[in-house]
Amino acid sequence: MNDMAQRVVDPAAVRQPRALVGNKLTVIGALLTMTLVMIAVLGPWIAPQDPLDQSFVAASQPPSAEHWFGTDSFGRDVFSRVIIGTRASLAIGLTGPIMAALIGVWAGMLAGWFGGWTDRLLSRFSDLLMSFPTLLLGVMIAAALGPGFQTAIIAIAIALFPRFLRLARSATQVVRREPFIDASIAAGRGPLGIMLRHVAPNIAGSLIVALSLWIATAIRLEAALSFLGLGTQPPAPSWGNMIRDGMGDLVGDPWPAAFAGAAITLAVLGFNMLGDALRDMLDPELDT
Amino acid sequence: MNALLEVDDLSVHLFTPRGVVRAVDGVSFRLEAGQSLGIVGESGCGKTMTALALMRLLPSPPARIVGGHIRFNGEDIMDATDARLRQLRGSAMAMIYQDPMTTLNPVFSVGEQIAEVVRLHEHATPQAAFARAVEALHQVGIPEPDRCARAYPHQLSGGMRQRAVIAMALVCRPRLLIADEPTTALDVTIQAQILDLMRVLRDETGAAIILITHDLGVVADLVDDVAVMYAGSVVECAPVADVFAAPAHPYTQGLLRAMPSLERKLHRLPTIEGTVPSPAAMPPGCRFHPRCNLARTICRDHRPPLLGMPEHSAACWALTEFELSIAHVTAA
Amino acid sequence: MAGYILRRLLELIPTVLLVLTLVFLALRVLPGDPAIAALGEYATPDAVASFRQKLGLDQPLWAQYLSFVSDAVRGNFGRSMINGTSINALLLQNLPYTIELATAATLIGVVVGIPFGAAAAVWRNHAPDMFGRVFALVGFSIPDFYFGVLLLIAFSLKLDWFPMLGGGQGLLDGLHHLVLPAVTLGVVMAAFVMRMTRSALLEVLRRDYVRTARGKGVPEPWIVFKHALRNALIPITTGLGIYLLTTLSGTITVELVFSRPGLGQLLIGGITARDYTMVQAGLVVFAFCVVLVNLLTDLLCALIDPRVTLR
Amino acid sequence: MRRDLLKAMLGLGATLALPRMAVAETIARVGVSARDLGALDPAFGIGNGDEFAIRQIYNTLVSCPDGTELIKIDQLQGELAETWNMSPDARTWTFRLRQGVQWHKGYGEVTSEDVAFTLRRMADPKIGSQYSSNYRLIQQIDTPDRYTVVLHLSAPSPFIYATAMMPRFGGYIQCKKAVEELGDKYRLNPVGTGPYEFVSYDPKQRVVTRGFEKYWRGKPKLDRLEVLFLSETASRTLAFVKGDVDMIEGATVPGWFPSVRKQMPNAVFDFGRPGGTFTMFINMTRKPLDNLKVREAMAHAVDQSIWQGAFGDFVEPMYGISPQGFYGALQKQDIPAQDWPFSFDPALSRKLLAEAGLPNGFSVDVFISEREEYKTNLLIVQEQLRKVGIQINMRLVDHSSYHADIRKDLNALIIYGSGQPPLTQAVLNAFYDSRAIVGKPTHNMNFSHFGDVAGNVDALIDQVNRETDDARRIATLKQIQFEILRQVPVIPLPSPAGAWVRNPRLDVGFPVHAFMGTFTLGKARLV
Repeated sequence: MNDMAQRVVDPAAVRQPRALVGNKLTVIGALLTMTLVMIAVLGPWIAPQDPLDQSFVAASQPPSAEHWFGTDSFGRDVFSRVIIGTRASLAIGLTGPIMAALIGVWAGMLAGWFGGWTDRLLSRFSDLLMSFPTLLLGVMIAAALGPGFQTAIIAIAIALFPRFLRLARSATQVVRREPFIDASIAAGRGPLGIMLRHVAPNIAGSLIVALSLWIATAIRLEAALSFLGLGTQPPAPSWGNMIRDGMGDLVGDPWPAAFAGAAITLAVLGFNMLGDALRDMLDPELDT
Repeated sequence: MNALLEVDDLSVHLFTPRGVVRAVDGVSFRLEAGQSLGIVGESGCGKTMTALALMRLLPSPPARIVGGHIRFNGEDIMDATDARLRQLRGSAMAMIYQDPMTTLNPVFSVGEQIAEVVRLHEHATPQAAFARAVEALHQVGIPEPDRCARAYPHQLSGGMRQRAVIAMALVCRPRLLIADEPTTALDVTIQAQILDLMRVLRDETGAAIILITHDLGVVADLVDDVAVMYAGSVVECAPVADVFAAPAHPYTQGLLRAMPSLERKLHRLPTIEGTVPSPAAMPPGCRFHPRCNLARTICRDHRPPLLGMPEHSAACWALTEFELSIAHVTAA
Repeated sequence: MAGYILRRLLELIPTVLLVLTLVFLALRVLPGDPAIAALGEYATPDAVASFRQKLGLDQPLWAQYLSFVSDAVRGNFGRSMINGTSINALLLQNLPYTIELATAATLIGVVVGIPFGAAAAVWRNHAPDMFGRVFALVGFSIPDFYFGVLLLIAFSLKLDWFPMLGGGQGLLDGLHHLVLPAVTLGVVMAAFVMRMTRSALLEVLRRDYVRTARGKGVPEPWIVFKHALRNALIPITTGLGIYLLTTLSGTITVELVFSRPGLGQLLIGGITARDYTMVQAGLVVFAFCVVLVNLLTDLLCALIDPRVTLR
Repeated sequence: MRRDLLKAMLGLGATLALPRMAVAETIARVGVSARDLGALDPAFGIGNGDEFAIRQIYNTLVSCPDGTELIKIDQLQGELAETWNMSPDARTWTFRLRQGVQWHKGYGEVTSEDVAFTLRRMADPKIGSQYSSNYRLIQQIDTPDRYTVVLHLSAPSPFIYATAMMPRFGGYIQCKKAVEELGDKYRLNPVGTGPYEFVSYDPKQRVVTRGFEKYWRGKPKLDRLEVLFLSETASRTLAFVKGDVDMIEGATVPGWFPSVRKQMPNAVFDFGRPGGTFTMFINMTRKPLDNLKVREAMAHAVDQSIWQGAFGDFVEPMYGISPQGFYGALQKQDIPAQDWPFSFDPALSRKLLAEAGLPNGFSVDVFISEREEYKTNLLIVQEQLRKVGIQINMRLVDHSSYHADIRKDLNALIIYGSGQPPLTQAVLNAFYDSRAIVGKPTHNMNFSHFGDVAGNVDALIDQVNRETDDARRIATLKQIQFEILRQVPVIPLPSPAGAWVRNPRLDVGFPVHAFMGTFTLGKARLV
């Protein structure tokens, strides 16, 4: 009894989201991401000690009442550094993909809508970017601009830009053939108007899912970039550079790297769960 | 000698998040070997669910058989083990589906898919099985059957694919063939060819056929008896001639009146008022009573069983009181 | 079909040329100077001048570009600016290690990912599915270099089952060195493949031809692993192809942690030391690998799905 | 058609087997903190990795006694030179070579011709060796017979042997025939006379050498010596603790030494003293660093004992411009009790800043190399200056850019660590001579612009270089250092030792108190 009737009504408008709360994973994912964002925002006020304060007397200590997560090789409080580090890692983990999304989606929609030369040019450019390993991109940008906050963001944005472009392009190509698009063309709306009113909402579902999953990837990338010494610069903490510094003495004093690694895993876990849940709800077919 | 297939009081419910749907609600019918039965009804009346239940192919969540018995050759397949069911499916009973575009596996050649049935149920070498497949394709009238056997489903037309599906179903000489709207997805000319093919194959193989369709015309010249279903249960069951000549149930009468025919010049086709009740909100008593002009208080309160003669029965209280003339009494 | 492969490889030329130009310009823009990197911080100005002259760095940019491209097209990548070793030799010696690692990781990813994914799809919302999703989420979340060091400490330092350094010599020793790095990358890959297999299989199991197969009396395992999986392999292969590119990038950090030779090391070292010829050669090879991976994926899809024609 | 496609693809993915070399022999592995080899040619060797390998393959004319850094002329031990003497006016040096010393790979016996060729090659600007400035003093080289070399210097230099003839700064004697035959390939195919002969070089991996049978001090007990490039601290440490590597270069990461000691209690720590100079130069042309009071405030804010807490006995305080062990360096007792800019006194720092018109301090942008030893030192200085209101905005740059940019005078505070011959004169020539100011044609490493700004000691430096009387030379050196330090062009940081950690099973054959690049492992054996 498949529905042979043509879909004249715009499906995005009619689709009711299934109960979001029902899914266990969603709850955990949402909780995790919310707490992390909160920690990022309130960082400086809730960190018990100054993350930069060095005291070599108390260097490389295991977790204790005074230092919940122990101290690193400079004697700095790891717990405070993980909290303050949240802001750096999340900021990079969010800004990068969002920048990539803004540019990538527009480029993807243009390529998908107009096809022909624009499509071939943009796709060739995105394939080219895809052929650069992200970490190498980071190293080259760092060599040019110097390692740091902005390098990590640019490297991640460039790395994720092609993915958003391809996603938006294929989604646009599918949506473009639907009759409700012809209907709005007949109604005299220009291509940009149509893209905004019809194409964007229809790919919004898969975009939100992709964004949350790729934020998870971005946080992992920030960690890898910091591991190579290119991300957030000392003395400011970020999870990535905490692991890098902690790795030097992992057997003797594993705590800084252990807790930073756990923080990254939790953050990526949270966004992945959220992404999974959103995907199951909004767009079961999407695969990253 | 018991019948090839006896179905009594079969019930299938769908357990969906929005509540339980009684798709099939107490369906009973019998089928002798070599006989063929048409199950007719509008979309959503439960005819496909019934067919799938016979082969135990219901999609487990959300559908489940909640009651009744299905005896195939005396063996109740309700409590048949999975292994036993696998032996029956494809050899003793086989099924043809509605949309040939999606029925065949796109990544295997047609010949391979047919040969698989042979190798599953008969100990045959792959080459022998493939030869049987080519032979089966030939039997269903496909030109150059060996080329077609090596071809992939997307390389064949709709009609050819449906013939291949039929070949697959019949290759192991099943005793029962269930055809679920085999021609609905095909255009009219191909439809006729497929129906002729089924009639020829039925006579050659002696297989009993259950033909499920919403199109009364298709049923007319292929089946011996017809069961009309409405909202999950059988409302009338009779030889095909009687159903057309003297429909007993008001719903069947409505259906026949709604068929366009060349003889009568009508500018507006008569329809049955109201719509099919939604499965979640079934009316009490006889489910047709809200749309039935003969509806009485009894119809609203109690569901009518199949009344009347065994050969021609209908589930309608009106039957007893007005002794509608039953055409079968006169027919030999 | 050979024509198709040839055409795809020819298509490689414009991409590689584009990569060459982009890399050539990018490297020249970077601050820092190969002469300083080669001669050391104390190099006197005239030593630097003679070094630049010897390597032709003092010629105008376009001249350098032309000579570089003409050499590259003939497959001669010249010599490393820092210590003069022939780059072709360097690549021949180091590239196999990266290919080994990427292949091994992919094998682990597929061999672990697909069965687990299938199990998660068949027993949806039961034990295998739940366990599988948690494994996938965790596997997907741990940064690979961090996971690598944990493996190093556990299996190499404490248990001494595997060596800790280098890429090993010869087949057996090489494989012995390959295990931990391959597992590091393989686990992440397996998590990804598993999620893809699960969703692809769930999608396929809803299709009519699966019910047809059941209607033919085909046993359940055959249905999943023959009829359904073969169809599910199509989206899995394309997804795997794309993901393999991120794995190639992952080899860089893993090679660093395991002190393994490989393309990643050559490139990172090259950029840090401003070894232009090395980096240019390395990135061309990398672009070539990317195109090869895409080609392999398309060929694999054509093999699985008869509907795909190689035009 | 489909079948052959599958076969083709499987063939592509097969593992590539590499040549096998399984030989059961005593092998010692040394892990250095370097990403790759620069060169095995003594003229171009850079960094600890190259220096260590070159030292095992080559000999010099003279060297400090094994494992020590004793530099006076009467304390030296001869290597290729059997006897050596200096003319009273320190302008003519005569070396008599040891006889029968063989070159590696059958290049025959070492002669005075090889020594003359080496000294001329090192001085030649066209070759462009970074050490060429050390050889400019040699005006003429005579080889009266097969085993005698006489050097005539353009100016008296009582320490020419230290700067030109000793290990670590290019003083390795090379084989004339080999260099001319190998040409460009010589850079990676060294031919020396040392205890270990070059075997192979695996890029990014290691250099392999084997015991040289005909070594003039007797065949080494180690069959094979491998130098592994392990730049990643975590992997290098783990490999050492596990026993895969017998000796590794230390890491200037706080807490690293106690941690290794905890994991391997019987590990042997070889601290080479005196280590390198590690100082923070203040670019006195930048506001407000041109103000002496500001510089004094900075000096008073830095407490060298903090490094002791972080690194333990890996570092030792530096009172003057050169480490305590250097010839002519300031010692603890030379430091005046009061009115000394480098005494730790944060309160005085804040008072001086207020007097300089900066009551709430100032901030300064500084870039630093990402390498551990540079980054860690600036991090510690940054934290201490932050406490007196001086905010250092730190930006990490990669190592090559750092060294290129500081020579273009682009940085305000320049942390610089360099290995110098253990002579204060060498430090003066490199960092405090006005002719060595960055940006000038004869530039060396004078980042603070001392000489042009806030005083000049060029004349005194020339005088001490020519001074032949030992006592007067030391007195002048100390006077120069006081004159420089009063202007605070630099903040001395504790001097890190040349630190290596050894597995006790690798016995070097003598106690080690010198930098790893100064002695050979000729006597080493695996216990």
